[in-house]
Amino acid sequence: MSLAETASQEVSGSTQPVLSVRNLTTSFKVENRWRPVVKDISFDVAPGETVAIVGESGSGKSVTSLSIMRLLPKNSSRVEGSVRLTGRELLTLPDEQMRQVRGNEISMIFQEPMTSLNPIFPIGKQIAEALTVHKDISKSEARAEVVRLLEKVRIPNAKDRYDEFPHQFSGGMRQRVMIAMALASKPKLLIADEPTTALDVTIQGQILDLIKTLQDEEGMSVLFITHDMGVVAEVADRTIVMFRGEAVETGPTGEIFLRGRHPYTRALLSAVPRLGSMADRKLPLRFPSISIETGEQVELQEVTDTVARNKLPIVDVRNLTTRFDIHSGLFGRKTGAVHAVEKVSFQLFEGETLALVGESGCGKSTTGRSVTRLITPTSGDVTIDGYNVLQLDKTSLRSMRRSIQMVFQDPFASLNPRMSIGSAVMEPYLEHRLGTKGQARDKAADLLEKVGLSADMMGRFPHEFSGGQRQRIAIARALMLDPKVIVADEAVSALDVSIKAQVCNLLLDLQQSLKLAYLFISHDMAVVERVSHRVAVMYLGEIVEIGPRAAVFENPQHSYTRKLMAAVPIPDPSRRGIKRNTAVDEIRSPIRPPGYVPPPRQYREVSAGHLVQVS
Amino acid sequence: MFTYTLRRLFFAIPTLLVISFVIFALLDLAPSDPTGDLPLTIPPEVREQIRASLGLDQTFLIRYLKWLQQFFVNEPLNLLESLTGWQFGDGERMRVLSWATRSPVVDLIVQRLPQTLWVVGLAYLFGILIAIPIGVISAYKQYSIFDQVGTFVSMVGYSVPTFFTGIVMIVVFSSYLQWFPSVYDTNLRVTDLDSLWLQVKQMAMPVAVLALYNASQITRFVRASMLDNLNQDYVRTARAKGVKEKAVLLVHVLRNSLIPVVTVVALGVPTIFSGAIITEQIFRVNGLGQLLITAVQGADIPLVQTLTFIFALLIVLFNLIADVLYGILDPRIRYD
Amino acid sequence: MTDASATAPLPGIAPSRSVAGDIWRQFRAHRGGLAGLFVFVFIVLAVYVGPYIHQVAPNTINVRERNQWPSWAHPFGTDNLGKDMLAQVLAGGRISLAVGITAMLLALLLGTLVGVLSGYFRRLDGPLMRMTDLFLALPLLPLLLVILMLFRDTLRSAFGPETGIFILIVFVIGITSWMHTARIVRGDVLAVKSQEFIVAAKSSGMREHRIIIRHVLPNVLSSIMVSATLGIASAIITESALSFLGLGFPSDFPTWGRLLYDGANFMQLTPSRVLWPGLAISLTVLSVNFMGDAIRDALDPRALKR
Amino acid sequence: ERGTDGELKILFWQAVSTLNPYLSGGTKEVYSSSMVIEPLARYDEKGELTPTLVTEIPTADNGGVSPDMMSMTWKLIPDVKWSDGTPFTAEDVVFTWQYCTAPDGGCAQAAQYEGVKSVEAVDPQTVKITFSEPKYYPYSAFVGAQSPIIQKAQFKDCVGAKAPGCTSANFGPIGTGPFVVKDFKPNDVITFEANPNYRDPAKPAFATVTLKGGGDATSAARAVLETGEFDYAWNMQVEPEVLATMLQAGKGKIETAFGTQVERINLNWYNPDPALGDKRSTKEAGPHPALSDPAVRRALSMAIDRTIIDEAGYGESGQPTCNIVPAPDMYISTANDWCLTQDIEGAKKLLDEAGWTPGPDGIRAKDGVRLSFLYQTSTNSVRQATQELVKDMWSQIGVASELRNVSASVFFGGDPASPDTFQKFYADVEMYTNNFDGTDPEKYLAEWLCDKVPGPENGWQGQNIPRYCNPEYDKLVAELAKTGDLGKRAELARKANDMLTAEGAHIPLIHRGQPSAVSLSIEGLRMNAWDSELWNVADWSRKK
Ligand SMILES: Nc1ncnc2c1ncn2[C@@H]1O[C@H](COP(=O)(O)OP(=O)(O)OP(=O)(O)O)[C@@H](O)[C@H]1O
Ligand SMILES: Nc1ncnc2c1ncn2[C@@H]1O[C@H](COP(=O)(O)OP(=O)(O)OP(=O)(O)O)[C@@H](O)[C@H]1O
Ligand SMILES: [Mg+2]
Ligand SMILES: [Mg+2]
Repeated sequence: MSLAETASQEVSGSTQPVLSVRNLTTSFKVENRWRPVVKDISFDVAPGETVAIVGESGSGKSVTSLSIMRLLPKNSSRVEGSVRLTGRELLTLPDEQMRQVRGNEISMIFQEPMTSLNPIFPIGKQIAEALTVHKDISKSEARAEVVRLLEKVRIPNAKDRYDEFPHQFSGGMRQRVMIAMALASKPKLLIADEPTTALDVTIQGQILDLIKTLQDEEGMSVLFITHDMGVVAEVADRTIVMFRGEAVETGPTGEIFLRGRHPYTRALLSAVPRLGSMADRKLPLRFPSISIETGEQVELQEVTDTVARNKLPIVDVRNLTTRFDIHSGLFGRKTGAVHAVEKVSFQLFEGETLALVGESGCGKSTTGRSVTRLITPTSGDVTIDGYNVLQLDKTSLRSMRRSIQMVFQDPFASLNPRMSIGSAVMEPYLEHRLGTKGQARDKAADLLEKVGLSADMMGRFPHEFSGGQRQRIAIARALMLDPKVIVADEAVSALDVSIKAQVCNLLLDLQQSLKLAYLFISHDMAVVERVSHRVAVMYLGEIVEIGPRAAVFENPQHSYTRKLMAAVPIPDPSRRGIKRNTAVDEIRSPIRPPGYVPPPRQYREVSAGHLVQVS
Repeated sequence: MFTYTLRRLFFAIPTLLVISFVIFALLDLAPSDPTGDLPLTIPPEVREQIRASLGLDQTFLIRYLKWLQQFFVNEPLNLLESLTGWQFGDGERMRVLSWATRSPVVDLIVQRLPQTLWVVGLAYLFGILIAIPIGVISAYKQYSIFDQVGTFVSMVGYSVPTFFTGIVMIVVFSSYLQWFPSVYDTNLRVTDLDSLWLQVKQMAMPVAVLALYNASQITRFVRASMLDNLNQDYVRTARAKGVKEKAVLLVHVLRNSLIPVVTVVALGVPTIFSGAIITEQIFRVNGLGQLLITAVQGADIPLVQTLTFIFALLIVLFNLIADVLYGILDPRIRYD
Repeated sequence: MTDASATAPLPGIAPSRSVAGDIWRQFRAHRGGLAGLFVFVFIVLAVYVGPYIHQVAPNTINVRERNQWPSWAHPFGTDNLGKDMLAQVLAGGRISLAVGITAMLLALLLGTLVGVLSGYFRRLDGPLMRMTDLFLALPLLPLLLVILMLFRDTLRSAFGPETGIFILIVFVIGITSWMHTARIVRGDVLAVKSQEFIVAAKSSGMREHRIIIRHVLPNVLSSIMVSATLGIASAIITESALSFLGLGFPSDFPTWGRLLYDGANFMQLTPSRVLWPGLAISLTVLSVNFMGDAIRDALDPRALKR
Repeated sequence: ERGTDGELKILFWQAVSTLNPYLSGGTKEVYSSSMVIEPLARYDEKGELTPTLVTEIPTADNGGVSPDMMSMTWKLIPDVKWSDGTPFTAEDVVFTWQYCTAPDGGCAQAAQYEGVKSVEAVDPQTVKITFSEPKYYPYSAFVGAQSPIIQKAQFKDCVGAKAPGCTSANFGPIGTGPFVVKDFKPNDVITFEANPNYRDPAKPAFATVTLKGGGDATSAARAVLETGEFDYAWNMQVEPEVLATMLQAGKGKIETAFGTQVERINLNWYNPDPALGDKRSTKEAGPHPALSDPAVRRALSMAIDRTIIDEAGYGESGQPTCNIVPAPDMYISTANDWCLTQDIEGAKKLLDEAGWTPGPDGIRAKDGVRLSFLYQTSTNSVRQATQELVKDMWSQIGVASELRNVSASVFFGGDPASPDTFQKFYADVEMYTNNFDGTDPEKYLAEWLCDKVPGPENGWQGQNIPRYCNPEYDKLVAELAKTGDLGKRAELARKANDMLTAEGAHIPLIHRGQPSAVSLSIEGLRMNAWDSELWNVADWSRKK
């Protein structure tokens, strides 16, 4: 237990807590029945303290925070129990007084930085609004204050950006704007509902740092909601674990990490990927799986070497370049191009997993789509399973597609909401006329079993499944054509930790049994470390470092690779409070003027197969 | 944004040429004839002469090219002359002449514009002004009594044809109550309070009929758009800031909801110029709609061609304006 | 491999159901929609079954009994030629409903086709949308005259006078009212097209037309449905406009719009002449609109989502 | 006293598009311009010629018409002034003739000057018209509202192809009539003022006239009869019972003038079968399979109860007739009055005897030819009601009919490309109204001559719409053209009329009047069917 933790507990013992929640139960009216979603939760937040609520998706974390703010729809929700803010009961407060509390004494940051800002107002105005609704200050004063706040959250050029619109900001900057807005009136309590989930590792690091710093400066309390144990370890003094609407465990963060008693807590912890945990392994490793009911660890199956390096590579990419032209002016002249992928070369062997890592916008997805020719690349050579991909006509392109399949990031968007999963899975098979309907059904049933679902679910629709289940369905669909390669574009990024572990394990299983090759696109370094054989680091459309996983992770050579690793949160509460001091710089733009010739790149071989860009 | 607009304008030209050609060809195919209105006592030889004097004996292509020149060169020059007082050339330009009145088509249109704008335009405006609050409240109180009644009234307004509402109004307000005149006086000049009052009285019924119809449609759009936006995350953000409910609704949600509505409204503006044919006819507001319908019925082809083409022009233009407005209102769409 | 949540039923999930059942359940929850359905079914039944109960031919002329107020013999009164109004409203309903529904279907078909093509294929977008503009600008009346001139006799000889005119009218209304549907559908297709399941379908090697049919169309269905409900209303009203321009059905063929128009001048003499057709149109439109609302709610993916 | 009765408000539901009747020829233009420009002589309400700008009507008796019928001389009233104050002279009369006969001018009233060889100004007060052949009825040029005199000074640069371009002259002709145009909004509203130079210093009583256009007949009637907003509304084609309801408001009355308009059903003597393609309704198509039978033609007429049609569609403004020349009195024939009473049984018997026997569906047929007719007319609510009534009556004798109505601008438009014109007559029977100008039916009766049958060779422009052809009839008409004596002319005209009806070229239905709605406060109005209805607007005044 660290010093800071003890201190905060002492404080909470002597003074009144800022927020005191007792027996909070929230129900929603569903089909004319009241269904409780949050059941009988109690906790306190002391002044200056950070309390984290963790739990899987749908466990009621957001509903808890919205109940405290009384922001749930009035006629379809019911909140019972007591919520006290410095002793004042909030649940029975008249609406007008509650409004005064919101944004003034309690502020909130939401999960989705992309949609939480009003798209048609300048960000400065939106922050200023938070000031003017509660305080009687002049316009110019408000403006000055907003600029100060923007500077505080490290928005470069704060003065000039006052009048810019949310869409002109990157996700990370928007989240910082949200923070500035929440801090505007110096609240006693900040509720941060998954403020970093939607962001990149590097940006996430910046935001976490920022919240910590600001908390130190302003001395406010924070209620931090997340499902990422790594984040919890970094920020929280105390932690509440929620499971299906109930708080199953509460305690200081260190306690929870070391001696979590509830099986769910243990399951959650075991699934957290830790960077560096694979120190002396060559092969990928399954995530340990823990039964939520019993808390028992299920035996880990060792992964065998599946890579067939002696054969020809199944995917061979040489100097792949994809650019998107930018047209502007009266006659739509080309005024530049997004160099999304620039001279990328790599090989992928049967049974191998090559991970593509890098921050958002660096060209990972474009690479994946160019290889499958969903996007027509500008130049280069791609050979898949003997097909010269870039030269195929329409029919052979279709048959080539049988060899390479994709799995996408968003499990909610990648299945047609109006199609039963049975037909969704059978569809590619039937489309390629590989067999009769009956055969398709048998095969689909078989694959669904293989990905851990049951065949009698075929008549159901996507909305009846959880995110993890949907991702399994998407994998089953990809397998329907017996592909040799699967491009998994952020296939696990949107999933809960525990589900993420399951899906990763599934992918490893399938690789074992079907000798699949994966192009595994991800920005999650910890996951990449566990599942891949080789890793390629991309930056601004180029591969800056590529090599066997162990070599790249243990001996990162390129500065960008190092930065990427430094940003990964470490699930170790004892390191809490230590800032990484990641630089707050924005991603550079890959837009180049027309006629731009990229400089020739040289690679240095560090060790066998480990190449680093040098110039 | 600017170059984008310019480019769109530029591409509109070939579109318009094609449209004008199609309109021209279509009307040429139509079997109606300008001499159809004349009494049967006028013998066929005379009819033939009349047709010849209208230029109907020329080939289709020549008439089309002539019209193009008249419409795109001569008329704009004339307009410029009358506006600035400058003289271009000798002023002896062929103008697009209406067959029925033998007067320049453009003059006719200019003559009709005021009453069309006053009555149809005002009705459109009123329609919008009525529709927005009703739509907003209906959406905010979805499924409340207000919403249900609003929906009912707007549906009735939409489904009862204007020829019916118009006659009911005349019977009630002109015949029985004698409150409003049933015939619109296009000669009335508003010079003082009394004449203003007369003007208001004679506009009351046609405007009411049309405004009801317009409002019923726009309300549906406002309501749907409000409903879409009320569920957005940024609304929750605004509430979490402690913004007053009224401000949330009127500043945050309404502004966003109006974006799609603005396009709908902008695209509806050309219909003002095409006039509300039936309503104009019933109340004898001799505006552009009435001009068009008499021209069609009397087979006054140059007038129909020109009016229709102007209408097409407006549609293309307002399509563009809608796009530009969209860009202005929604910073996300701003190009360049 | 074990997975606790995969095989155990998820909380709050009922056993597998059909989409149709789902939609019907959602539909039922919408009171207005249910009422609309009742009224609509009632109207349809009335116009098709009614004539067996009220056995008066709609075009029996009896000049001696003209302009009568409602009575037992003529529950809706008579018109100025002494024709029974109830029989005419019933007969008119058959035609108006048939015209309304088929014209709406045609407009829908065209609108959806154009909308989907222009939304899905970028290259077609410009030309198709300009064509939409053109159709918006076309003057209806001359267009009608041309169409009548070109096709009436052919259709008349092929299908007989009534069906011929019916086809013509439906066609005319159809091709002049698809533009709004096209615009709306295009917008929706653009939104759907960018979703990942479309990319997924493409990457599995599906052909474009199959993607459109299986993935795009079902997802723009709800806005098509809304256009459909509005379409019926405007088709019924447009038909009446055609009738009084003399371009519609023969004059001894009652339709609701025509009855309303003809009756308008007799409003003071026999108000029942306008009351009933007017009511019939309004009720149909109203009920169809409420049904449309309910269907849209029922098809809303947000409602389908957990 | 001139200008003491304030404003007169007139409503024309078909709006006026120009005030130059030479360029339009539409009734509404002719009527409205008659308030401004005047002919030399006009017809009064009894159809008799009265001098307007001349001292007397030239006749053979007073020497105004030469004995060889080759020329006539008009004597103008001295000191008549145009409304701009300049004197009205014989030069203006000559110019009017030149204006209308100039090539490329498209003069709509050219027919009025047909047969005129020259017009000369003998002196400023005398005009001499020379004909190219003897004219037994010479009162056409400069007579009636169709051929008023226009001012030379105003129109001299508007002759021939330049005529349409003179917008301001066409919209505001200077005239000798009681009113001057103050403002003209084409197709909308015209404002007139009393003419300060009008030859009768006491007239007109009204200071201004507003002539509003547009809308429909029913609402026009309402504006006069019910709301009282207007004083006069023209052409009240409204169902009689609707008018009756409006009349109860007690603000106005209906005045009807009977001219020569007869609503008739033309029977097609040629075969219009669509299978014949372009040949249909022409001589090559051959005779109509059913209508060529005189018994069928007669039976169709016998089955019609004209009284009911009159009652339902026309009321006071129409009367049943069996003649195609229904007026003036001396031309009225009674030979066909059998058709005035409906005779269903007789018609049935006639058909039975002719071998047309009812089939299983009740429709009569003979040799595979069914009595089933396509019945077309122009779009107009009264015509559609009549169609329905006739269909009903014919169905009682086992004749089926299919109704069709065609937009008036197409039906009467004469476009040779359109299948729907009344001239093409691609139908078995068709219904419309026709009449003749003035009081003399000679030219009118000549329409049924054999060589006037419309067909492709004359661009479908013939006026013998029923395709009736009888050499006897042709002879009769030729004789009429050569007869000068009025009594004799009347007898020949009656004979021609009887022949047409008896042979069944057409079925006359209703002698239509011209009903107008007039406010009870208007005095001095005399309804006139032979000339403009506004012919004596100078005499109108408001009841005090
Ligand atoms: N407005 C609502 N009406 C009905 N049910 C709701 C509503 N909002 C949330 N729920 C339900 O409440 C449960 C808890 O939702 P909540 O958003 O709190 O989960 P969470 O823990 O925040 O999950 P995530 O990590 O995905 O954000 C879910 O089952 C959700 O479906
Ligand atoms: N269709 C396109 N047109 C223009 N630019 C594009 C297009 N698709 C992608 N880009 C640009 O190409 C660059 C690389 O995008 P890509 O989607 O490949 O990044 P990514 O590494 O997958 O990022 P993320 O982690 O956010 O998915 C970005 O700058 C993006 O804006
Ligand atoms: Mg949440
Ligand atoms: Mg990506």
